[in-house]
Amino acid sequence: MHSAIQQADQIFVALQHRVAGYLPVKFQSIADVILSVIAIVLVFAFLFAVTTVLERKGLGRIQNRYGPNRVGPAGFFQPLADGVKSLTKEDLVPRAADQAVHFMAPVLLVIAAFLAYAVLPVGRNMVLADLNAGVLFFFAVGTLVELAVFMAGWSSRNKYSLLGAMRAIAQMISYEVPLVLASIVVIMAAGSLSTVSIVNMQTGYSGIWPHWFVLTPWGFAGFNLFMIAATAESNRSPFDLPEGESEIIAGYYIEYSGFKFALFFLGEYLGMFATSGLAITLFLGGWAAPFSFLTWIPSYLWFFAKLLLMIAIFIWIRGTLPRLRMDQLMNFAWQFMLPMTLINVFAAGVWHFMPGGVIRWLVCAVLLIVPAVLLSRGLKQGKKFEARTYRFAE
Amino acid sequence: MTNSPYFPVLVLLAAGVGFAIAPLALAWIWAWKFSPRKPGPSKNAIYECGLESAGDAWIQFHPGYYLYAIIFLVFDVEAVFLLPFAVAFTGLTFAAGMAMLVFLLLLVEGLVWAYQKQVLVWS
Amino acid sequence: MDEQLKTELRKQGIVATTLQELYNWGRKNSLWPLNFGLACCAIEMIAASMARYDMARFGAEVFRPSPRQADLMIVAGTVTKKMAPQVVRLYNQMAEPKYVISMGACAISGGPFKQGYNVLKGIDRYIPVDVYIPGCPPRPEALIDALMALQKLIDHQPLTGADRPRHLRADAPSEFIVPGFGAHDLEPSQNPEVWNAPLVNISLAGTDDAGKH
Amino acid sequence: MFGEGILKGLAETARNFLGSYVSKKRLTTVQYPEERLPQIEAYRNFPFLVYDGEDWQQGLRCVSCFICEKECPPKCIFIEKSTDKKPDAVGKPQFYPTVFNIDVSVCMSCQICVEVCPFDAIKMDTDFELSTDNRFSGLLWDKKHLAKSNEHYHKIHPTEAAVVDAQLAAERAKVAAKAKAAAEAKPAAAPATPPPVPAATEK
Amino acid sequence: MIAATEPIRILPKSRADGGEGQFLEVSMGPQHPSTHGVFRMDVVLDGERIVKLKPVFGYLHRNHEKIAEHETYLGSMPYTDRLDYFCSLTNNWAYALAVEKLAGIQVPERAEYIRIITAELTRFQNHAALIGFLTQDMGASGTPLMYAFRERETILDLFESLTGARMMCNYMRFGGCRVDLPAGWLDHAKKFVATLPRFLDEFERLLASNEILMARTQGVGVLSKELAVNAGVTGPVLRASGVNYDVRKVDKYGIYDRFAFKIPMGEHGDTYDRYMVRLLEMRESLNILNQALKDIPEGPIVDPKTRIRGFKPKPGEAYGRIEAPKGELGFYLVSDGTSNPYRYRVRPPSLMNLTVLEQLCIGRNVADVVVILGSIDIVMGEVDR
Amino acid sequence: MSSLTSYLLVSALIFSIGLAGALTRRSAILVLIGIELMLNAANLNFIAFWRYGPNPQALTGVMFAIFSIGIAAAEAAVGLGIVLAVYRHSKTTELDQMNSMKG
Amino acid sequence: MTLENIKSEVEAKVPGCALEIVANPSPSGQHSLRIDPAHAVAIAAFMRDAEHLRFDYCSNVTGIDWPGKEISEKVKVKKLVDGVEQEVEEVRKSQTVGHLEVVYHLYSMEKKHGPVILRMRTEDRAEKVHLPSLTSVWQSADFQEREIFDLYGVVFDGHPDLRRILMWDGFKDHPMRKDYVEPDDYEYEPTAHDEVLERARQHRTVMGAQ
Amino acid sequence: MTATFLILAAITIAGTVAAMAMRNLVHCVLALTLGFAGLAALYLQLGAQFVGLTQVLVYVGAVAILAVFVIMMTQKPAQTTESIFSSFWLTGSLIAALVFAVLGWAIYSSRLTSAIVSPHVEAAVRPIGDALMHRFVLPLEIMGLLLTAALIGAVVVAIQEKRGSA
Ligand code: SF4
Ligand code: SF4
Ligand code: SF4
Repeated sequence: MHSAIQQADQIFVALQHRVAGYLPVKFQSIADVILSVIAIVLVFAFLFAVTTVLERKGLGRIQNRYGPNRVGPAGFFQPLADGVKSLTKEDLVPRAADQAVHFMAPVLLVIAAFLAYAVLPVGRNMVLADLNAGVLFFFAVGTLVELAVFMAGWSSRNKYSLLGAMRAIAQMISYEVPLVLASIVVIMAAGSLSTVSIVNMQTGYSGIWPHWFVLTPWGFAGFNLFMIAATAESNRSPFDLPEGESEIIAGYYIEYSGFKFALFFLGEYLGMFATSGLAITLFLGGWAAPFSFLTWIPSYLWFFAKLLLMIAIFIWIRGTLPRLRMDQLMNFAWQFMLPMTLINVFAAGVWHFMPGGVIRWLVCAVLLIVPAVLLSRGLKQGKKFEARTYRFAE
Repeated sequence: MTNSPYFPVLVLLAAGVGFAIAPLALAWIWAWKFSPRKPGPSKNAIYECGLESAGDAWIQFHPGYYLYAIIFLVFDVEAVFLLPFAVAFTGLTFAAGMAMLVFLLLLVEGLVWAYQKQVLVWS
Repeated sequence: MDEQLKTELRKQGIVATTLQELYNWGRKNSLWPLNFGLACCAIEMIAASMARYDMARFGAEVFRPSPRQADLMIVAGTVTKKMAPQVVRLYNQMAEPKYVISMGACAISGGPFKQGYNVLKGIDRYIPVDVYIPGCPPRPEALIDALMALQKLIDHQPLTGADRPRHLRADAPSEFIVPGFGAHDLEPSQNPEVWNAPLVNISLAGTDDAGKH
Repeated sequence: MFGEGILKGLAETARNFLGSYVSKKRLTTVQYPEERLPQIEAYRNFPFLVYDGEDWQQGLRCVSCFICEKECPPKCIFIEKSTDKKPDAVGKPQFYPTVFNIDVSVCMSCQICVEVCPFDAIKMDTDFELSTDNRFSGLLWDKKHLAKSNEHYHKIHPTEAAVVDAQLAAERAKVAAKAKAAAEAKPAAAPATPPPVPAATEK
Repeated sequence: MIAATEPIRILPKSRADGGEGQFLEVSMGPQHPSTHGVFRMDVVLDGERIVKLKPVFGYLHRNHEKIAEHETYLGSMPYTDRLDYFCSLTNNWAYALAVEKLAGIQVPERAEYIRIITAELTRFQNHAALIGFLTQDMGASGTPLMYAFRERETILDLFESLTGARMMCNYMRFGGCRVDLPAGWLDHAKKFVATLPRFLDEFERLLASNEILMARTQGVGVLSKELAVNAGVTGPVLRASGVNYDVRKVDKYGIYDRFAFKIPMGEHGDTYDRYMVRLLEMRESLNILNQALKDIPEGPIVDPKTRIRGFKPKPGEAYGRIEAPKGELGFYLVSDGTSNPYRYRVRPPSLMNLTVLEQLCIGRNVADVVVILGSIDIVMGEVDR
Repeated sequence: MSSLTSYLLVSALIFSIGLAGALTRRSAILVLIGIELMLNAANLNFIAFWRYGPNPQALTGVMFAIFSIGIAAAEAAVGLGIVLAVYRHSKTTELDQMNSMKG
Repeated sequence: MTLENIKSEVEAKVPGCALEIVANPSPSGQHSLRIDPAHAVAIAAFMRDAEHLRFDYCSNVTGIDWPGKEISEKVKVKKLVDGVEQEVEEVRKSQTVGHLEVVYHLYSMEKKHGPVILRMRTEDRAEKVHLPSLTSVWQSADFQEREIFDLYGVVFDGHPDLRRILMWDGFKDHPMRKDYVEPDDYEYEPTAHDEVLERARQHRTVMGAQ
Repeated sequence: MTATFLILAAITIAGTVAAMAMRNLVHCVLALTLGFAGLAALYLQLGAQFVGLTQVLVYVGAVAILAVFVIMMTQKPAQTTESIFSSFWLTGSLIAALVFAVLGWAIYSSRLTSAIVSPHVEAAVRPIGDALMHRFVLPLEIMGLLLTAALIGAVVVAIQEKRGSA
């Protein structure tokens, strides 16, 4: 690799070492860590702020309007204003609520959301902790979110928030298994739970095509399944039932005001970035460039470009689709997602034990498509829906 | 301690706590300095669409959710066993693969049973 | 923020001013309305948030369904006596600072329906209103105009000092009596803490001796 | 059936999203305080009183006949009649309102007052930027506030105002002709009793 | 003093068999994002399933009828605008029709055409907005609603240039209409109506075949033919249940018999049918509009004999009804020979359609309730009057 | 005190706490939780012995812990299911009352 | 199918019922049929089910208040005036008993005809305000009868859920009755008229006196 | 005996004690998750990453949620004011204390103190997988059987009433 390119690629790493280098040797590694932690927190908090505007503006554009465009340049200070407002807004806790738990819920949510970033490689050599059980760590931390949501909904002692919390937990646990199972195919191929080595596995190129896992049948299926499960895990539309505004008002955070409410938003968006980041890491080659001739662009830019693309897709979907109903959501999880992910694991195993070539592709594809069709048929039959024709009376 | 792979995680944890608590503290200081909190009987009552909330929200809940939790628990454990298998997969023999398949099939059997019993149909 | 005010505020010390500016800037640009409509005017309120008028440009499209997270209550439509307690309670349950826009004739005075036995003659009998928009219904532009008027109002509010706004005062109330349903009317039929109509009004003063009709 | 509908929907929103950068049809927002929709001529908001000439007090067309007050459905007009008379638009001496109040916090913009007024004295204004923070002083409009010139009327409702002006001119001509005829017939009896107040004509 | 909430205890705290968890008693509304105004439903939930549902309304009871009894016949016209505030023009028409029946007034032909044009435009924008709200209730973050309102705004522009107001038109008069079409209005309307099919296509692409929407609506809230008829349900909701009853065809009021148009019928009577019937009805409205805009004759717009002031119909009574976008809107007037009606009664379609709400919702999910309610299409101004 | 000892002491403490909870609480759910705690204490022992044992490469302790977690999960599922079933039957989760309702 | 036909048919089918055709002088020509409350449900059921009538759709149900009128008639009476019997004209005042009336507009969706108008009246406006509910025949009467109960005070016997519908539960009056007096909130009436003016003025004196 | 260990041990024990002693059952479960998390951290500290994270995944993510569900489903409308401890709490705690005394004494006096401290080891996931698929295949299959049985059993127990009433 060209050294200038390499320098650009590693500029932040170098900077970090430079800054840490001013300190006595004893503290250097600590400083290193602290610097990267600060970087992560700031970058993703900033990304959160930007995403909120982008989402509002993007939804606006989808809906033929501008969206926020007056506060600061092109409306980009909008999150700042919202932040100031939230900070200075009165903090209301219902009298009947469980005060301590009510306080801890948003805090726990944000902590859990942040912890997930420990194992996300955002660029070459840019990962906070290369744990050898990184993916598992990610999922383990993700379970804290469930707890936080439950705490929020339960402690508010509001009927709607309780309904929202129950919905949220049921939804999250139902999609957690598919989430884990969908990522297992990658782990099988990579032979490691370490996110860094998973990305490293995908950095090669055949010709100009990258070795991304998404470019295999099981990887493609896995990616789609993973994204569906991730959407559900991060309560995004069309799976945003726990806060289903039109039904249960604001769901589990109905009784939160001021900055605690903002923390819920923060936690939710951070969770969304984190799962998207994991999807990128697992299936989309992490920070690797999509084509071999584009490797001169620094790795972290690739990562964030992919992340922004994922966010855009999330926003796009949110702007289009109505939300599912609870039973449909649950049935989808257990009757489609779970079997499909299991079949996908099987397909990945078959792929592994077969010699390369077109046959392997075919077998794998058949193994996936046939059950998918059958299962969705089954789903449809359960609900019996179809396009209808109508008659007219004179 | 600092050379443990979990040290950065710890720092991140601290940063996360700080990031969550700091604005709350700031908000608290603001409230204390400028804008006093004014709780009141109607203000701090539970919100319910503008009406007075009747009855407690903490009631005995519908058990429909419970079955999902059980199945989730079982499959969570299954995933836990799958993970090391997946990691070791590339070095494994066909026989080991079969063994895992048997393990999976056992659980799938449970799942199929559950389907048949209509347990996994949300009421 | 106009110049004169700025210089005046400068006198109180830069810190307070900048903090106050930041505070006012923040809250005026993030007015989240309560997702709540009463009658026909609410449709124009919805229209104001739709593509043609797009209230979102001011950062005010985040209609929050829960009063805890809302800053602005747009009373859009007829407040009936049956609904009034709920409106007041919703207002009470909002977190400070909170603002009220009374949109449309009905919300201001009962409007065309003021003769009705079940119609409240103006929501300001129970809660303080910051901005009134006459009209039946006011055009969506009028709502945006009122929103800007409210922003201006917020911009002029000092953070400290005697004339600081209500929500910064420890002794000013933040919730008001929720009226109860009586046998013939709401009880009380107005809240004297909030409602202070001029006792002698122009037309009545004139009629006492004019003796027309 | 396996997601085409969803994809179709996504394509539709994508088309709108991208279209919003190129076509005004897909970005319909009118950025209100700076941009404004073209004023629609028929638009009405609140009534105003038309006056002719320069002096708003002298030129008021209203003759204080109480018809609008009676017909206004929410009863938001309040009028007091003068004790003396002044010549009206047609030149006949008429009463005039000493007090003319409209409570716009009640007015439902129904235009019935305009329809029933036999003297074309009250018309609908188009101003809607009326938000105020004081209901008591801000929304009870008195005669002074309500009086707007005929030019203003022409500006906001040109077509309608032209018709009204033509009608008034015809009426004035008719009266003038009558007066002339009367003067010719009875040159001796100088300014006779003022012509009777025309009964409120049905429109 | 009575407590401010009306404690309507509709059920014991837990079920009789004592089995599966307690019931949760929640009131949805009067301030709720998807009750379309100040409607309230006291629901009893078993988990998420509705066990019992009681509609509670009156939160927008504005005493329209009482006020109208103190008002002249004309004075009530602007109030009718505020009944179903989406469709002021059809309300005007229904009231005008009733008064015309009461006093035996004829309407000139041009006015009839104008009435039909405005009524069908009203129907179009009402249905478009309704579908927008319905999908909003399903959680579609407002996009279809925005598209619907985009078209609605253009229709409102037409109304505004004709009547002077966007929503509260107060346009029709006994024996005709208030003003004639302004210059260029017809061309403008023709041009605009020509663009509407494209909007409908877009709308359909966006939603009609969407699997989530189908799954959310098909089989949800099935209203049987018999119940619909017996409960007095009218309008698209009735026709979605497969009953061919459209006042436009049955009464042939106005000059509807001159137009060729068809009535879309549903078969299942579920939410999807109600949604599709409206979508198809919008196309039929366009049909009528095209014909009417083409054929509209010149002539007077109001019966020259009618009086604006001093209108005193002879004693007697009359019931006039039209097919409003939401169903049969009727006005029942009793005259005692004075200038005020002795009795003035509105037969609101929304209220009647609400009668079946409870039956449609029992046993369904909370999420279904808002969708069913949305598909019934109520406007509180009309329900409570 | 060596490291192993301290881990073992902690484990013993947790075990006793769990035992105390299981023996003294009235709520059947908490009794189950107490039992879970005791299992966890055993897990800590497994891991500690593996770590400080003679042959950490063999992973026996770790494997035992993993299986133990699995078994504990199964136990929790069934146990809590039984609590629920008993609750349905006798409308209580309190052990004392369950006893008294036996007859 | 004229109203007379219906009347005779109903009379044949529902023994003992008393029907009366109420003419409507207005150009609408919608005459109606007054039925007696005792047989109302049977009549209604017959109207709904009879093969060629099939009035399956009850469109509009409403109440009308007819308060008692003071009738003054001039009567010539013989009287002793100053000891002489004279014929004197005297104004005799009598109070008619008011009543509440309920009107049902029926249509047929199956046969697409209508309307046929049924009316019933109560005996007075105070105590004997009971009428049978027709909700069992047409469910569409449910909310409308509740509304009449709420606003007029007619008590429908046999109604499944007769509660106030528009006003709150603790409300005592029946506001649509002609003699209802609305509560007093005339503190601020800048454009008061007629009786409102009177009341606003009253209010002002009361307030001023305080 | 590092500071980390002490802190983690303290957290764990605090969590478990709270879990056993609090009045509100939901609080108990929340405290319990703290204890579980502390234990997980102890495992991590000992180098058993996989076990530690599994602990979080299974106990915090699943068992605690399950417990919470059961609590929600058996909740009493009114909080009881009676004792949360059973009638034989004294005996129970005595037994527990006795057990702790015996265990502690055993640990303290045994020769374990002289156990060799092996160099830093880590239980990497791959060897766990290898071990699982070779040496522990039989336990794995039995585990599968057990889990299936547990699933079926738990479901049968939990839904019996549902079908009984249906
Ligand atoms: S002011 Fe007019 S438009 Fe607004 S709610 Fe009242 S009647 Fe409706
Ligand atoms: S517009 Fe209507 S409400 Fe307003 S003053 Fe005129 S008549 Fe009265
Ligand atoms: S009707 Fe016309 S002339 Fe008569 S009082 Fe009203 S404005 Fe004046």
